[in-house]
Amino acid sequence: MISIQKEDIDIGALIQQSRDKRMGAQVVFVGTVRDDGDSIEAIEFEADRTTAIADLRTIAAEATEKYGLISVDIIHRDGLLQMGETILVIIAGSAHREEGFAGCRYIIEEIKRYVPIWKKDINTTGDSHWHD
Amino acid sequence: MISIQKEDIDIGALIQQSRDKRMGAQVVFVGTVRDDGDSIEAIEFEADRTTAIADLRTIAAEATEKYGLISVDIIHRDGLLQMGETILVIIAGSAHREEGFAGCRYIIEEIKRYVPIWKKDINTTGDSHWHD
Amino acid sequence: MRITLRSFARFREIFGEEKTIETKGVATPKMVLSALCEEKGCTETLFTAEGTLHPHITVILNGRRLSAGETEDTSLADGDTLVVYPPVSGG
Amino acid sequence: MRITLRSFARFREIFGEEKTIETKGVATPKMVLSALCEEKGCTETLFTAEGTLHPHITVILNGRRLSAGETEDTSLADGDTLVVYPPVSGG
Repeated sequence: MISIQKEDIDIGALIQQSRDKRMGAQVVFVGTVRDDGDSIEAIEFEADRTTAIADLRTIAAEATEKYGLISVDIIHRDGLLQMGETILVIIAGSAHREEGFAGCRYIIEEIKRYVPIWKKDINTTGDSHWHD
Repeated sequence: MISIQKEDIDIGALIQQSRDKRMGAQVVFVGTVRDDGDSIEAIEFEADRTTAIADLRTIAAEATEKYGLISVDIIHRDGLLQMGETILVIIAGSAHREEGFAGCRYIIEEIKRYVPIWKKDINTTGDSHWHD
Repeated sequence: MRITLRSFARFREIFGEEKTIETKGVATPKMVLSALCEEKGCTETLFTAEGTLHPHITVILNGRRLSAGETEDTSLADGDTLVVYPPVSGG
Repeated sequence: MRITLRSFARFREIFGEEKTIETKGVATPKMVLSALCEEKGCTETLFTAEGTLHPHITVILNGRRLSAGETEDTSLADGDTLVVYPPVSGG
């Protein structure tokens, strides 16, 4: 499943759904809104959903091809997310752990490199600013 | 949470429990019983639970120290597991993804290297044999 | 000719979410963005001191990402849609 | 003197889950395992052709893992518990 959505992600259900009997490993990356000690209280995510979804599909296909994955799921949220909330879930399912780790890592690095999603810090003071 | 148990693992709940506001990443490894095309229908896991738990605690502490993790959870099941069932869940929670990936990988490699858990294939023919 | 410009995040706050631009004669994506930036006072945000687009800025023409070179030598046609992204920060 | 031997997995199927062994004089963990293997016909399972324990076999004395050298030069005492593991395969 590839998706960009406002709704929270049921990670347990997603892991269960993505399972296949040829799989020996699922490597899951969960990104969450982190309290980095500044006065940030929430993060607003904006996506160009059409292009982002197409990019995520491309990345999933590349990871599958490159690492022989059995399944790939990528769900990224947009909208306003509070501290501690789930931003992103990636699941790479594979026969063995090596491919799962490599594939999952590839996917998150590619997302960070070019998928059109942006975040804006919302401060306790009411100020906000976009990340570089 | 460090545990060796017969009961299935609620992965979604475990991920939720292990979350902390200083965390930006959770890297999760899920090991599952894989159909490798042989006539294996289930796997029986046996553990020296006392020593295995102590070893898992040592590994969790080493990973925390080495990679600056914020939390570590390791749950390994024993007993008879059918194809597709969860064997093992590791969650490495960290501020950034690099440490989470490195820590999670360290933990699974160390478990495979020396933690006293053994598996025996149960064949459809009723035969069984221990892994080397 | 008419070009549609769409932008996101901090660039949406500069250019608006979607606008229609009228241009005369031959125009490249870089020329359109450069003219807009003079008007909006955002030249330094999009361009380096050497006058090239910042490398982390993405320009998409009718759904296809353009290389730096292509933003300078592709002629826009009536009805084209140009999208401009600031550096991404998702994941 | 009496030694308790515990074993797991395939070694449990050879030695039993827990047994009490009576030894006379000085005995090392390796000597105890070697004597047991002659009795059970499992010498090749535990020992290399050179007579050393296979490197993936773990011997634990009173809760502490022994190095290969320690299995040969540690003297057992009355009441000691020896645990022997076949190669692990968890995870």
